[in-house]
Formats: sequence, C-alpha cells, structure tokens
Amino acid sequence: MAIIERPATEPVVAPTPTPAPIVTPSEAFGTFRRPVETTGWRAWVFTVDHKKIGVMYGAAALFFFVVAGLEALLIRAQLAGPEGTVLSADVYNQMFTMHATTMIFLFAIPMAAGLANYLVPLQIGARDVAFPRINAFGFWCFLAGGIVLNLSWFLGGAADGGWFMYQPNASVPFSPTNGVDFWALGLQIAGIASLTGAINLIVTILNMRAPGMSLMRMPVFTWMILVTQFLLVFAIPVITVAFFLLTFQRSFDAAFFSPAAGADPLLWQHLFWIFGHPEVYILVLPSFGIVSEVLPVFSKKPLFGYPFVVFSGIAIGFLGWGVWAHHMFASGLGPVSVAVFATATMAIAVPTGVKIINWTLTMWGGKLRFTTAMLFAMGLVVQFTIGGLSGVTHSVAPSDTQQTDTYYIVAHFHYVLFGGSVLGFFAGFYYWWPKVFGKCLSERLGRWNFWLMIIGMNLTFGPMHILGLQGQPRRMYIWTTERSGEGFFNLGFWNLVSSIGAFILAVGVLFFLTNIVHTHRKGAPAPLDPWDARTLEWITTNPPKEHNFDRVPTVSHLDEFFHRKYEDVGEGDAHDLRAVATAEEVLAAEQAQADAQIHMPSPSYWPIVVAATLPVIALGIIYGVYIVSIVGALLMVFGIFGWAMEPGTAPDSDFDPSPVDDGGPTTELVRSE
Amino acid sequence: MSESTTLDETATGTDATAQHSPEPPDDGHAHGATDGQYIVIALILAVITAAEVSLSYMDVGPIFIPALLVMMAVKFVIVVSYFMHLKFDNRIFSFLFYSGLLLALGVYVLALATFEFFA
Amino acid sequence: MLAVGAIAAVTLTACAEDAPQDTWQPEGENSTRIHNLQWPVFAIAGVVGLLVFLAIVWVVIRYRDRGQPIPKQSHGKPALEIALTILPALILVGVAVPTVGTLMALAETDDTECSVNVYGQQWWWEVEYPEQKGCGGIDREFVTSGQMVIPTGTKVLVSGTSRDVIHSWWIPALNGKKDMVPGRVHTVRTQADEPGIYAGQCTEFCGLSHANMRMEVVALDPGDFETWKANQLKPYAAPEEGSIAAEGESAFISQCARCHVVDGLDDGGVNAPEQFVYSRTAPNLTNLMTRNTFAGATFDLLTDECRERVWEATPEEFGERYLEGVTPECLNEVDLRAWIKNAPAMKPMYTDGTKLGPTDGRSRGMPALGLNDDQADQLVAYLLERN
Amino acid sequence: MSDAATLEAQVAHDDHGDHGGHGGNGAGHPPTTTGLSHNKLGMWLFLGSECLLFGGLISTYMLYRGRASENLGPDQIYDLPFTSVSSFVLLMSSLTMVLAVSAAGRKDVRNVKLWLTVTALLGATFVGGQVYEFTSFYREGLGFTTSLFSSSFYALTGFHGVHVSVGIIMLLAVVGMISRDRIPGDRAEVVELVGLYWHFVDIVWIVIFTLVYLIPA
Amino acid sequence: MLTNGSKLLLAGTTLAAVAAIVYGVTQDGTLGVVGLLSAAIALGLLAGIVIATRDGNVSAMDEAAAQTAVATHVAPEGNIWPLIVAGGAALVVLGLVTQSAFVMLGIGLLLIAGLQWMVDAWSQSASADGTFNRDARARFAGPLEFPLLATAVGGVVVFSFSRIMLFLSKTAGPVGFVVAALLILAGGFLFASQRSMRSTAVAGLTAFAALGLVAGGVAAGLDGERFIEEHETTGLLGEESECDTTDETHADENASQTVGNKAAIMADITLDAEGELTSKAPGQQASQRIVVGRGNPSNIIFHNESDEPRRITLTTGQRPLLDEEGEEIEGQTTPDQRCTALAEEGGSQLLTFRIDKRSAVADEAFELTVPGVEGQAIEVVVP
Repeated sequence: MAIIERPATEPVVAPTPTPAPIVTPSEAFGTFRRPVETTGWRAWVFTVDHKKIGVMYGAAALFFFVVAGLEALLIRAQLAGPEGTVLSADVYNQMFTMHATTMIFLFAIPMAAGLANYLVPLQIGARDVAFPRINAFGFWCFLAGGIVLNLSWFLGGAADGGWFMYQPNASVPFSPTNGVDFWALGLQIAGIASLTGAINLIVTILNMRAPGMSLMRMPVFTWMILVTQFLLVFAIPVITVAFFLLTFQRSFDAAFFSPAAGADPLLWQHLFWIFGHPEVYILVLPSFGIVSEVLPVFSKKPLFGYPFVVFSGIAIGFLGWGVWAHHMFASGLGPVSVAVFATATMAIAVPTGVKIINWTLTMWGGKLRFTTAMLFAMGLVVQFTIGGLSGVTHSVAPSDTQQTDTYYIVAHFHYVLFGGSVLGFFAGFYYWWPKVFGKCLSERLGRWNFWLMIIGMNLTFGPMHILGLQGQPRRMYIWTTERSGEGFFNLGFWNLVSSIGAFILAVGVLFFLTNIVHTHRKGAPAPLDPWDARTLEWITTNPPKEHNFDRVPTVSHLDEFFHRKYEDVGEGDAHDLRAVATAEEVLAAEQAQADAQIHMPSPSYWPIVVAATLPVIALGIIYGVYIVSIVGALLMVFGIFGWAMEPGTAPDSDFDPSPVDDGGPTTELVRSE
Repeated sequence: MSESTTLDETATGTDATAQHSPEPPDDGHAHGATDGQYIVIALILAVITAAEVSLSYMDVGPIFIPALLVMMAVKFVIVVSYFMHLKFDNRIFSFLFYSGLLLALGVYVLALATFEFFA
Repeated sequence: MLAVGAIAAVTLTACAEDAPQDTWQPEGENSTRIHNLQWPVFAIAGVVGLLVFLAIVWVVIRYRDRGQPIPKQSHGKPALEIALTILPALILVGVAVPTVGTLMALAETDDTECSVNVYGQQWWWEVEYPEQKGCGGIDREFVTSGQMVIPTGTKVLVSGTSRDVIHSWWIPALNGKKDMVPGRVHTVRTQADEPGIYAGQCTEFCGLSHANMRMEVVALDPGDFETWKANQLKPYAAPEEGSIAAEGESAFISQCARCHVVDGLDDGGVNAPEQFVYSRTAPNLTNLMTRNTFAGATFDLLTDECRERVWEATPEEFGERYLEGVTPECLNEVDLRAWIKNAPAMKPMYTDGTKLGPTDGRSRGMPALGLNDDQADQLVAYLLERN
Repeated sequence: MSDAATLEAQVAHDDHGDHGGHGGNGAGHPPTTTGLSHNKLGMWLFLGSECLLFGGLISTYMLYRGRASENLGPDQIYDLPFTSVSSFVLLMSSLTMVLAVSAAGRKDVRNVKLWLTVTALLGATFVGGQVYEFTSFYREGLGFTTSLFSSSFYALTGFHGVHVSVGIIMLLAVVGMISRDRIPGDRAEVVELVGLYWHFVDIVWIVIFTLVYLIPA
Repeated sequence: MLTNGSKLLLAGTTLAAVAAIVYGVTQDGTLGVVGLLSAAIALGLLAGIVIATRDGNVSAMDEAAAQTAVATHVAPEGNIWPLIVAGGAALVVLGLVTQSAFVMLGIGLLLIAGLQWMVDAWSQSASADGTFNRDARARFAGPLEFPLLATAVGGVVVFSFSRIMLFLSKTAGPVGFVVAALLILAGGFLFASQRSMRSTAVAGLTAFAALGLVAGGVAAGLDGERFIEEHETTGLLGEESECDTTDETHADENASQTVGNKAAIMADITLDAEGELTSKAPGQQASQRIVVGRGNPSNIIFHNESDEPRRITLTTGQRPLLDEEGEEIEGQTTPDQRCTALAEEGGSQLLTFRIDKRSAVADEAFELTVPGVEGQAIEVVVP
C-alpha cells in the first residue's frame, strides 16, 4: 500500500488530481469483467445464443451416444456365446445400467433439447429463447450431471441396479459402492437442466411467436416439442422426489424403502414410473415432430391431417399420465388396478395409430425424393410400427406376465426407441445439417449409414423377440447351454445373430461419424434451400445470423415458406402450382426491411458458475464431507444473486472502448450509438 | 395440456424488439382488490382456520374428514384467486397452474388407490 | 423385407419345441388360458403390421419422383381420418374385453386345493409346505429348496415373499410371473396337467447372480406325490458307525451346521444362520438327494446321462424315474465337490470378508470354506445318505 | 438441525429456477405474443411443477403415516394449538405480502420495503416455530430415522421449511436491493414474483396443515 | 485484475487444496492432509495480498505507468474492517478460554471481515473515479452481502424465537407465539399508516425490538429448555421386561387405537368377550397356531373385544438378563418378549416382529399370550 505522508502543520489543499483516464472494464475487472467476445473459446463457454447452445447440446449428446453404444457392444460381446467371459457379473450389471441411463438421460433427452433449442426459435420467428441465460445454465447443468454420473466409473464402480434402480436392491446393503449415489445425484442435476429447459421453451413457444403465427399455424415439430416440454415440466419433479428419498435413504440412512422398517418397495416403483412413462413419450415425440416435418418436404405435399396429428400428439401426452403401472403388471398390484391400467395402455395405441396413418397418407400421392433424410423418416415409420404393435401385445396384462422382464420387452423398447427416436434424430441431422453448418452431409455416405443401421438394427433386435418368447429373462450376464434348447428357436443361435447385428449397427454409426468429418473437410457450401422446404426456419441464411431474422416475418399460412414460393393458379378443383419466387428472392425481400436496432442478450458467466457449484454439493453429500456441500451451496447462492443483479443486455459501460489502433471489427453485436 | 385455440391473440407488435417501445400497461396492477379488501379476505381465512381447528376437537362423526377437505380447498382457492391475482389475470396463468395441480391430484390419488389406501 | 422377417419370426414361434422356458408351450390350465388370449393378439398385430408395411412398399413404388408435376396440396380428408381412428379403437376394445376376463379369472384364490409357500432370497428359492388339509394332507410342515414338487391336476396356490430384494417367481409352462416383494405376500396359481419338470428362472433383477437363481416345478401323479411326501417326512437316519459318512456327519456339524439344517440331526444348538447370512437362512439339506439340482437349481446333482433320462422321460415313466433320486452312480461328483470346496468360484456371490461392512459382516451367498480333499469326501459321502 | 442445513443446501439448488427467472429480459418486457411478461409465465409454470413435487412428498407421507414403530405415532406427538398458531402466522404473512405487492404497484417504495420486511419477520417466526417443533419432537424421541412416519414427516415439513427459508432470504435480499437500487428489471414485477412464490409456499402449508396435523392417523 | 503473480499463486492454492482432498480420500493419514491444507491456506493469503496490491509492480522506470497507477491517485478511505478483524481475533482467543461458541463466532467474523477488507482495498484502487469504484465493489460484494445479510437477520430471529419457545411451557408457547405475531403485525400497520414517521424513528424502534428479541433468545438459550420428557415406547417395555403387567404403563398413554395399514398382515388375533384367544390368517380357518417365516418381518393385529384394556405379548424363549450398564449377568435369563400398548375395549394394536431362531430348536415353545388372561396362548411355529 502506498502510504502517503501528510505534513503535520497547515492543512494541505489536496492537489486537484489530474483526471486519470477512465479505466476500461478489462483493466478494472480483468478476468471477471462481463464477457462480450463473439469468437474464441469464451464465445462458446459464456454464450447465451440458442444456436450455439443447441450445437453444444448436440455434440455432447452425440458423444454420450457413442459411449453408450460401446457399452452396448460390450454387453452383446458377453452374450454372444454361452458361458461368456468378456465381462464379470458385477461389471456386466454396471454396463447395462449405464448403457440404459446414458442412452436415455444423456443422449435422447439432450439431443431433443439441442434440436429444440436450435430450431424452435427459428421456426416461430423469434430471435432467441425467452430466458437466454437459463438456457445456458440448462446446458451446463446437463453436462455437470453427465460428468457426475460417469465419474462413478473411476471412483469405485458405476451404479449396478438397472436403469430403474428398483428398491431395496439399490439400497446400501445390496449395492455398497457409491455408484448408486453418483447415479441419483448426477441425474438430479441433469433433471434440473430438463426442468429449466422445459419452462424456457414453453414460455418461448407461447410468448414469442412471429406476428400472425397462431398456434394452429405452428410447424408440427414445434407442436411436438411443446407437448414434450409440458410432459417434462410435470414429470421431472416426481423423479426429483424419488431421487431425494433415495439419497436420504442411502446417505442419511432413512428407511423409505427398507422393508425391515415396514416400508413398501412398490412406492419407489410408483414414483419412478409416474415419471418413467411420460419419460418414454418425451423420448419419442420430438422424433415424431421431425418425421412430420421431413415427410411433407420430400413428398412435396403438406402433412395429411395437420390438426389430427397435432391433437393425437396432445392426446399421447395427456394419456401418458394414466398408464404408468403397465410396467408393474407382475409387481403385485390388485387385479382391478391391473385391468384399469391395461385398458388405458390400449387406449394410447389409438393416437399413435393416427400418427402412423397420417404419415403414410402424407406420402400417398406424393412426389417422393429418397434423400437420406427421407429414408430415415420412412425407416422410422416402418420400425416404429413393429415396436408399437409388439407393445400392444403386452398391453394385454395376462400375456404381459409371460413377457415382462424378458428379452421380448428389450426388443419392444429398442424397436420403439432406436426405431423411433434415434432414426428420427438421424433424419433430423441429415435434413437440418445445411441449416446448422452450411454444408449438406454426403448422400453417398448417408445411404451406407442408413442401410447398415437398418440391417444392423433388425439383426440385433429382431431375434430378441424370439429370445424373449423362449423365456430368456433380461439382465442375465450369462446364459448356459442347459436352458437354451436345440430346435430352430434356440437361445444360442439367436443370441449370436443379435451380437453380430450389434456390430453391424456400430459400423453404420461409424459411417455417420466419417460423414461428419468428410463433410466438414471437403463438403461444398449448401444452396440456400437444398430440399425446397416449407417452414419458417429456411427464410434465414445458412447458418443463420446471430439475430436470426433481420426482420421478424409476418406469417399468414401454415407452411409459410412454401406459400411464398408457390402460387396455385388452377381454376376450380384443377390445381396448377407455379413457382413465383425462389428462396433467394424470398430472403432478399425479408432482408430489405431489416430492423435498424436489434438488442440481443449479452453473454454472461453466471450460468456456468452456478452450474459448476452443483457437482461440488453432490460430491460433498456422497462422501459425507458436509462442509464441502455447504461451501458449494454458499457459492451457488453467490452465483444466483450475482445473476439476478446482472441486466439481461449489457449496458455500454461493460464494453471496452474500441481500441483505435488495431481497428479490429468491433463486437459483432450491433451497439446502439 | 390441450391448447385451446383461443390462446392465439392479437399480436400487435410490429417489431419484436422495437427500440424504446412505450411500457405496455402491466395487466396485474390495474384492478384487483384494495388494501382494505385484502385485510377482510385475510380475516376470512383466519376464521376458516379457526373453524378447522375447533372442528378437529369436536366429535362430528363421519363428515369430519370431508368437511376438513372442503375448508382446505376453500382456503386454497381464496388465496390463489385473490392474493395471487389469478382471478383477474390472463387465463393462460390459470391454465398453467391448474393443469399442474389437477395432474398432481389425479396421479397421486390413483397411485394411492393402487395401495388400497382408500379401502 | 427384414421387417416382414421380424413379424414372421414373431408369429412362427407358436410351433417351436425348443427352450425349456418357452412361453408358447402351455402345460397347465393357467398358462393355457394366457396362451389362448396371447396368440390371437399376436396374429392381429402381425396382420396390421403387414398391412402398414405393404402400404409403405406400394407408396415407394407408385409415387416415386418420375418428374410428375407437384401433387395436389391436399390437407387431409377428415372422414377418412375419423374412420381410420375408430377402426383401431374397435380392434382394441375387442382385445380389451377378453383381457379383463382372463385377468380376473387368473386372480382367483379361493378354489385352492393345495397351498405352498415360497421364499426368495439372494440367489436361491426356499419352498415350504405348511401344515394343511390340502395336497393330500400334510401334518407337519417341511422345507425344501430349488425344486417344488406338486401333484398333477391340482389347483396349487403358491404364495411367496422375499427375505431381501425383489425376486420374481416364473414357471413359463404353468403361469405368468409374479414379483416376490419383501414385506408383501403375493400369490400365483399353479397347475400342471402332466407329470414332468417345468423350468423357471428369477426374472426381476436381484443383483450379482440374478442369472443363476433358477427353480423347477416337478409335477407327479397324486400317488407318486404321496410317496415323495412320506419320504420327506421320514425320521432322520444317522449313518452307521465308523463309515466315511459318520465322519462326514461330524464334519457337517463342525463346518456346515452353522448355517444349514438337517431335520433330526442334533447339531448342539450351533445353527444360527442369521449371524452369518444376510438373508438369515440357508437351504435345508434334509433330503438333498431327492432333488436333482442344488445351489439355486443352477448345478445338477445328476450326471448328464442320468439327467437326460429324467428330463426326456415320457409322462408315464417320469414319476418313477424322478423318485429314484440321486443314486451314488448318478451323482455329479465334480460339481458337488467343487461347490463344497469353493462355492464363490462357481457362482458370483458377495462373500469376500473384507467388503461386508454394509451388511455388518454377514455374507450374501455361501462363503468359500477352504476344505481339503478328504473333508470333501466325507461330506459327499454324508450328503449321499440324505435321500 | 444439521439435516435442515444440508436439506437447505440441496433444495436451494433446486430453486434456482425462479431466481434465475428474475434475470429475464430487461426493464419492461418488449411486446410479446400474449402481451404478458415472460417472467410471470415462467413463474406460474414453475409453481405448477412444484405442485407435483409437494404432491409426491405428501402422498409418501400419507402412505407411511400409519407406520410408526413402537407406538410413537402422530396422535402421541402432534401439538395442535402451536401448529394452528403457526398456520395463522403464515396466513398473515400472505396478507402482508399482498400489501407489499399493491404498494409496489403504487410505486410507494417506503411501504414496499416495510411490508416486505414484516412478511420476512412473520416468515422467520414461522420457521422459528418449526425449528422449535422439530427440537421438541427430537427430544421426545422422534429422530429422523426412528420410523417411517418420522422420516416422511421430517422430509415433508423439512422441504416446506427450506422453501420458506429460501423465501425469507429472497424477501430480505429484495429489500436490500431496492434500497440500493440494484434491481436490473422492472421492480414491481420482481416484488410480484416473490409474492407469487410466497403465496404458493403458504397454500402448500394450508394443504400440509390439514392433511398432516388435522386428519388423525 | 488478475495479474500474473496472482494467477500463479491462485493456481498453487487450488493445486494444494485438490492434492489435500485426493490425499485425504486415497490414504487416510491426517498429517499429509493437514500439511497440504495449510499450504493451500498460506498460498491463498499470499494470492489475496498480491491481487490487492496488483503485484505491487509500479516500477520506477516505467514513468507513464507510475503516473497512471491509480493507487497513487486516490487516498484509501477509512473503513471499519480492520477493527472487526482485530475483534474477531480477540474473540477467538476468548473463546478458547471460555465457551467454544465464541471461537466459531470469532472465526466467522475473521472470515467475513477479511473478505470485505480485501474487496474494499481492491475496489478503492480500481480506478480514480469514485462512482466507478463503488459500482465495481457492488458488482462483487453485492451478490454475497445481500443473501448473507438476509440469512443473518432471518437466522437471528429464527434462533432466538425458537429458544424462547423452548423456554416457555407447553401451554404458554402458543400464547407467546400469537402475541409475537400480533406485535409484528401491529407494528407493520402502525408504521405503514404513519407516513410522517421519519425513517430514523422507524429504524430506532425496529432496532430496539430486535435487541429485545435477541436478549430474550440468549437468556432462554442459556438457562436451558423446559424439561421435555422422552416419550416411553412399547419397545422399552420389552427391554425392561415389563410386558407381563396388566396395569397401565407410561407407554400406554393415549395409545393410538387406529391401526395404520401395513402391507402384509400375517394374522388377526382376537380376544373375544369370553376370553377366547383365536388367530385368523387370511385364506385359512381360525386356529390356535400360526406359522411365521423365519427371519422375515411379520405384522399381526390384536383385536381386544373383551371388556378390559388388554395387551398382547410375544415370548420367544429366554435371553440373558442385563444389569444397568448392559452387561450380561451370568446364568440368569429372562423371557425374550415384545408387546403392544394396552388396547382398550374394541380397540386394536399392531405388533411387528421378526424371529430368527427355529421354533423346533428352541428349548420352550414360542407363544402369543395376553397378560391377565390365563390358559390362552397362540403357538407360534417357525420352520
């Protein structure tokens, strides 16, 4: 400290300090100033732009898809032959638990969130989501949850109780490692990501639509995302209660699920499946939305029965809440409850049927172009039908007591999940890749990818129907020749076929990864409207500008973009569609009336700070060092209040005055002078 | 979750983020009750609570639990409609809150029914 | 065409004589009732699947882009939509009515003619015949494990629970599965038409050796059942002096009696499984050699040929062959000795002393006793006499 | 009480949703499709989802209320007069909260700060009452792990207590931020949102009070 | 703000802290942890100082830097934090001598004051312009100050109010509660209506009330709570083998007569008007004998239809008698019993038990008896 000596005697008139130059934020705050860069790693870590967050969600989800895929290959390698020795019993139990948990919580939900984050604002003509910083917080929470979940591999073994972690097998005496604690708290943190994402997207869809876009003029993908988010917003709190009770049981030895204290293990099953069943509709509805966007574009026909598809989506979402106990037909519910839930489960097959019929009728009479995206979409329609029908066979409760917990159920949900949401996601990748990255994925590699995946999928999961009906239970780390039989339908042959199929599937996915690398290195820039699309997100450049639309378009029709490109000039019922404008002209017309000032939300580091404190709290609880949790909670409160006191759009005082000398481009954000 | 079509509204904003648009009249504060009425509502709530507690000391036979539940529901609706302004606000707020509430009620009552809780 | 293959495979399983746990080979009244409901639903599903698949193939061929003008932008025909919604709904109502009927019938418990209790614990099943007037009258309850013997043609009510985690009792040939949840008692109607062995397996994930927790139901004619029952209740026959079996008996008391029980053997009050095993019980070995499997019905007491003779026996000769039990020539010495000397090596269990903190020192499964060869010989000899 | 502290730590992170919600977009929201502010829509949706959370805890309690070991059940332990007074206090805090919100509507800063402080004080006395109740139950032998009844009772009322404490911190922090003018967004809306949260926590207590304390086991 | 020196030291701090955690988790030697933690704290302090003084490198040679170096421009304003740090240190020492609570309080003060001092020092030298400095300070101190202040105020009220409640008797508690609430409400309405009351008067009154509350709380806290009697439970009856008494014991006070629904009820045992004890299991006829699975928690419900309050007792052989300190007294055994509270006429009670020993092996049969009703027993068989 520079101590200034004051002479003792006469009062010294402080010399008027020469006005020091105003200090720029980076000098005053250094690393803690508000981030404003738009390039480099800071642009990604502190971004609040829905497009950057969408791409980060997609990349992280794809990484976890590959991780879970490898886990699946290890499982199939262990079961390829009798008395398999690839994995020991304990490691096998961890492998299938983490395969299922990673696929559902760290691939399917975040991938749907990524696509939704990227596309919903573009499809409804908004410049960003309603709460941009919560959107960033959601992504970092998902990543923190994924890391905590997978940290268990290195700290004593992962969770080994199956993805629905039935009690009391998941309580401490039967699963002594910390795996289940990491599982519960990791998914708790990832659950926060889904809850905040859901609130964010619902408010965005309800409140930030372009002028003229009524709810019945919204694209179907946005409709399915809206239903999915409503399911999420009401399902996540139920699993949050279940995880809290599980953590209290494991870390603070409460007795919620231990039968010795008189508890009822079925309480966990109810709480889990009240979340679990809406969860599986959360996994598949986004892909229904994607297919409902892709099929019309490549059939050159609007979606057949738009209101029916929308209301059947809502019906699935609504009925999804009344069927959860069909997972528990053999768990000992009374006959009356089983009857109620069996009929409700059958009722849910009707709206699903409506969707399949409408997709087929959309293609009927169309002008089908079989690009890879179209192939994947049609693949979904076929494979999901098989999965849906095998689902109906065990909605019949008595025959479900023969099929539940066998490989027949494994076959069902893989046809529905892989055939449903994964094929849907891949259709989405191929369809929207030019919009997101500006280049089309190669169609040649795409075809290899599609056919290998379809063949691999049917070879892997088709035989599982047979294995299930031959009585092979789920989650068996080993099968022996004694119980496999010799006839045509013996377990030995079909287990081997299934394992080979799994590796073909893996090669198919490998083709997709090479396609990505190939496109980024040598792909030609995509045309503005490669597929002659129909919806609003295509009235932007590829990839869209930071603020999406220069002028928020006014919507007057469903499939607005198509209506701006084509006019029906035929008289009476004769129809004659004539192209009146190319995509470039439509875009130019919009850009001509660009807004002068556009205020975009500024990046902020508070979301990542608050998200980073959650794993600290979780580790403190798991290892019983509560001081660490308290410090983590203190930091979280600090982060939350720092966030609350930070204005959404940064005032000018946060920007360094543009240095005159280097003349570099000022921040790309248009700053109001 | 069925979105009633009446939700789509007269979107007037010509420009999503027009500069310095006049502050739209915030709907919450235009009307609602005056302070005096709030105090009266609070007294009503206090009276109902007192009634509930005294009822639990008296032995009124089988109607005891239904009466308690009715009084609870009345207090609940009073606070939600008046103190939380739901009665005077846009119908979307009521839709969002009551869909969550009724869903919770339905799902958990059905779950407890499978435990033969009400038998 | 692959999708068609998958659907065809699903329907073709109806006529396969294959894995012992085949769910399409009903052998009892209950499983037949389920089967009569199950295969029509599969047929309907197959037909609907085929229709949708053919529609897609037709669309791919007929409406391929051959340069035709942009098709009519039809937004849908509501009439067709409603029809194609009501049709599946009707089909489903048609499926729902018999479902509820079968469901209620399978939940009946008051026409029980014989009741057997079952306890699941980590990685083996205990079968207990309580004292009752049913099953031809049982005047003293007795306990066995792994194989449940029932008279043919009788309505047996299996009521079971679990002593640790959730297991599931499932004999595909006789009825659907029912989870055995600790703290609750659940019932399963079981009835076999013909004598034979009906295989089953625990089908609710229950930890390390979920795959090795099997059980079998043996159905005998009422006459054979009476002889089997009488044999179970016969008093304890101590091995005569000086024989290896007598040394086996003392070895049994010193090594095995801490957890296992042989009715009638005076073990000097040593038996206290609740201090050594977390599920607080161990299999009752009184008539071990009348069963032909051990260790959660995962390993065979019979050599392969003897086992073949019993499994392949025709219904008429099955009863007599099963009642022979395990003769010294037919004993599968290799597995039994390996199990006695080091059980965890053959079946993954939680018996490593260092890691038993959470269950306060009690193992889940049989620990490795580290016996030498002659102790093993003595025990094998002694167990051979438990028939 | 150490459980309450860690409970607070865990639940606090669960509540980030609404604080973050305040940080929404700028002063006086730009014109939206429904004409309503994003923050308020987000808050009502958040309250809708919280119904599911408390519904789960309440149904767990209702299932396990009868399973008290060794005859230390609800009838022996509940002190009805005290709990009815604490319900009365929470109701009055809802009144003072509404007065604060209407004062904020009138831009009367002095009364806003006053009524927010009074609400926080009433909330603090309610939580003080809860802490007293937990201590006396603990002294009477009802630990967190004594029986299923006690675990589910402490979980439910503990969760609610933590939500009230988080509410008190928000109220007092808003008073501080108003006096130092640190609130970036529209001040009346911030007070209204805190009010919505506070009223929600109060109506959850109305349900808990009737189902847990008044209906006999 | 984060100059190179401070980055180096900050990295050192985090490295030492992480090493301490990893060492603590992997090995269990405390020496290593203590060493690494102290290194972390030391490096942390150094980092703080270096940040505050911005590496102190206003070198003489760099004339321009000396001119613009802000520290030379603005004389640091006076602030209170050094005083509080000194107070905190004194409190810690005092606490070591007297109660440990003061040590905690002292450490708390040290931490808060140290942090505030650092932020003040940093913000005052952030730039020459005063308002910018205050804004800079608010940007970092604000998010912690507001919540911590709020928690402190709320915490004080909660703590002192709960101590007062614990001090008052069970009947005076609610009265005190109502009075406190009405006082607060009245104060609120008074201040709200008297717009002319200057804010200092309001602040004065609230301060006075707060002081009164804290004084009451500390007083009540110090001389201890009222005697809250541990609730005697039926489990204790079994341990002190009082299960055979027919008269009312402490555990039988207002024993709840309604029986909660337990998942699996093994049997209903009824003592009818004539003193007949029969057991009825679901699906079987009434008998004098029940079969209980070994080592499996089971529940039975005892219905008392006789005309006197009765309890049911389960006797499962003998157990060694324990003296006061819990050591076994050689040779003496006492019946190993569990029992329910007294069920009044028409009432019912629930008994949960688990038997690990086989009944055939035990020296005397296990049975369910009702104290005071001779000759009636239900035999309990455990296979």
